[in-house]
Amino acid sequence: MKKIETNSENLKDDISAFYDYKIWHYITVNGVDLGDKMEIQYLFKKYGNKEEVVCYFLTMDYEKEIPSIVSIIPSAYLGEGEVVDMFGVKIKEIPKGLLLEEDSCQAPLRKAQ
Amino acid sequence: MISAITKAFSNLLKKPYTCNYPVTPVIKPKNYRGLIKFNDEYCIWCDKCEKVCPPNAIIFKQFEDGHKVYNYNPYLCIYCGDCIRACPKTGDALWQCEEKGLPSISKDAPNDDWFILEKEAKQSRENYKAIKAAKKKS
Amino acid sequence: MKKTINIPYGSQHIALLEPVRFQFETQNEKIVGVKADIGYVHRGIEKACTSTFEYKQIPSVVARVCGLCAITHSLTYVMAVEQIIDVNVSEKAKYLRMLMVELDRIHSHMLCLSHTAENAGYEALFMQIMADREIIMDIQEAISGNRVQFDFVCIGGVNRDITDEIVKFIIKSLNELQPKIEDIFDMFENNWSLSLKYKGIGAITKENASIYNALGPLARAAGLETDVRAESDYYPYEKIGYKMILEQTGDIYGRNRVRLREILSSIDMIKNILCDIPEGNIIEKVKGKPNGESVARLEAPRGEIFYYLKGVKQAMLDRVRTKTPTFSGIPAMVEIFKGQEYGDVPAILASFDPCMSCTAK
Amino acid sequence: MSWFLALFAPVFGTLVSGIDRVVRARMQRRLGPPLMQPFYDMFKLLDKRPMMVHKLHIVLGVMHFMALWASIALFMFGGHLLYIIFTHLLSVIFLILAGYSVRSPYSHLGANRELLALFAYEPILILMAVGFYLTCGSFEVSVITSNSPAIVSMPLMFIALLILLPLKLKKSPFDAPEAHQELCGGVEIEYSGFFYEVIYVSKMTEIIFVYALVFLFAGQNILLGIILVTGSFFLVNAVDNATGRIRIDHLVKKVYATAFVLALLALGWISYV
Repeated sequence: MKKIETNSENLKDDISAFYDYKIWHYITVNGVDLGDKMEIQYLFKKYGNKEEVVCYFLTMDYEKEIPSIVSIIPSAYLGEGEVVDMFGVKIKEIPKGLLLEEDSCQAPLRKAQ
Repeated sequence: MISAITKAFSNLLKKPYTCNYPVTPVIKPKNYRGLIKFNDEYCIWCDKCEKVCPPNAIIFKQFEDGHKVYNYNPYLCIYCGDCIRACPKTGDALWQCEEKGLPSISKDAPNDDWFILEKEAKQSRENYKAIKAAKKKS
Repeated sequence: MKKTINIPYGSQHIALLEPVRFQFETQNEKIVGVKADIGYVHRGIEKACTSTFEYKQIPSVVARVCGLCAITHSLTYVMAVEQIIDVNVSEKAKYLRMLMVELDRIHSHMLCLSHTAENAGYEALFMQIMADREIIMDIQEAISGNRVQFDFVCIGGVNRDITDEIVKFIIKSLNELQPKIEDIFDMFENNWSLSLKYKGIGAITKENASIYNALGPLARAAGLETDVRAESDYYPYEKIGYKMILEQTGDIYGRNRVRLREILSSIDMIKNILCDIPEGNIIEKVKGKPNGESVARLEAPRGEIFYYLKGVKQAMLDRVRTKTPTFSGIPAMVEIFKGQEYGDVPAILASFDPCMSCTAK
Repeated sequence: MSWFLALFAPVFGTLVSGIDRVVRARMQRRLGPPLMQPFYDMFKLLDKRPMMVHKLHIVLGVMHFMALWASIALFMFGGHLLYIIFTHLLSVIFLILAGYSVRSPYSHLGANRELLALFAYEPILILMAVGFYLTCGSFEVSVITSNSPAIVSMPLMFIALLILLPLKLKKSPFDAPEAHQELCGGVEIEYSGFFYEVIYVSKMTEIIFVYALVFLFAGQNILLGIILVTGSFFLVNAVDNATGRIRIDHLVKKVYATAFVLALLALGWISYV
């Protein structure tokens, strides 16, 4: 896995400069709880060759809000929605409630709870 | 479409694929993964099977004099066979038979007692440890 | 003004065996808007994997995410773990794993085909394919000892060896299956009512397939060359005669053709695997605790399956991320539904082969 | 005899439906349900609690069954064929109104489709009645059944009726009005308990109506009639097991392109000969 660091300000620019839907296959958005911070990963793979998976990642505080990449990758709303539900992070324009309901346990995968 | 129609007619004369299941038994292949069987004569009480079991279907309860009792819950068991592979005395002490586990209905509540037993077993281990520690001290 | 009727499709519906809800806005039975709602059966398996079970027990846990792709889930997990703790699996175990994955692909594709037929109102074909599918189920039962939950792979190899008797049985059964598949192929190709139902219905272009990240047979039917089997060299797929199967039409008919041709090619691959299974151990000893990150991908019957693991030198893993094929396929599905007739919806939906127990794991 | 047939038509329909299910299962190489399964279903439905939307819905459902039964009774007593066809039309219209009277989208779509199917088959039934008038000189069923077999003079009309059979019996390829995978049964979806049983029985009574029309082609020759009925019964089941469901717009087009044209040709032939 090739990891490339980015941050919440540059995220959209980096992804839009990098992502071309004809070459790259977007895998998913993944969240990892680092204990006091969150790591959000955006995973890609090139079509039709055997190179390794490319991962753009950023670290963020729990309370901060990061931009959404739906405008660049239209199918990313599912992956982002899952991260929002499971970790309780905030992503712009991505509402809660894709997988969990209002009355279910909030942010189940976060470590602090 | 014509061939399918002729097939439908010819199927009328053929034997059905399905069988009247509970009345006519189905044939199981060799080495079918069934229930777990235990023989306490050969067991060395290493607890390895208990540790590897994913659904905690094997529990050893310990008594104050140190001897253990094997408990097995067929309704919780997923027949994965991890316990058999972990067992140092496979075949003698613990083995998997080809017998199919029976289904249970929720009215029987097969697992309710089991969860109580699970707690008791945990408690019994701690009690035994405490007794052992007390003996060492004295 | 045309009247708009909102038709809920699911989460409890006769043609939809999965807990997902599609809300169709229709005008004269033509669909003008679609909303998808997933997450009816979220079971928190990712949470359970990081809080209840140790990493050696997880292959049995993730296998229960889904019954149809049981082997692919545990296998992908196992591949990811083996990368972290540096276990080299023997060639023989790799061959046996490939064998099981291909068998799994055959039976899953057959199930999907039968559902496509049933949801197009062709009950007899459904029964026929289901009856033929029993051959594969019997093979799987003979190899692993169970019909659905194989628990065949474990960290470091596979659990059961294959005997000459079973090899003979598999080859005999596959020879029996091949003409039956060709027969079904003929039905899908030439039946008058099915061609009305399938040809040109539910089509997606190659462009849209790659914009919306379609996967597996859905993408390959539109001509998008994506197949994990060709994109990784973990398994020697070239050696056993793997060919990527592509169709250009992108409609239900194309998807059915992709599935049928993949079944035929899988049968050939299985025969090749059985011919040259190398000698060796089936299982390696595993020591140590996972430390670090790893990802693993595998081509499940429905498309790419993806696992991300993170371990911190403990018996319990820090993070297990499962990405299932249907989960990433939903945007493409929603796109396809727009502009279709409501009468075609069940067949289109079945041809996606959706697996919601995977999606809401 | 007529009394007996008319009174027990629903029971015969249920029995035929049981045979139908066994035959269909055997054609798919399944064991299938026992012969008496529709009766068991009926007893089970009696136990269920009816949860009905409103009274009009109930009334329309019961009226559907009564009108259908009346049309069969008319048939058994040798009544006027046009009256029979229009009483049957009335019963279908009751069902369609019942479908529109509730707010379920499935029920509405089912009623829409039922109406379209009605447009497809009703003209052909009337053309068939005209055909009988031209060959036998009367619309009375009693006259038609005492004449020589009508199938000899209008075989094309019989083929047209054969094409209609799957449509009336809700079998593929023409089962779009019911389409349980799309509409969960269409118009009948909001019925429950005893009132669903009424709809269920009327569905099976319809089988008797349809095969009675087939029987009509044999005229006075009862043996030929039995052969025609069993032959068409097996043929319809075989076609059901060899085709998928086609869409409602295709259905209307195909029925007009085949059955309607055949019926017109048959009429032309009769008047020419």
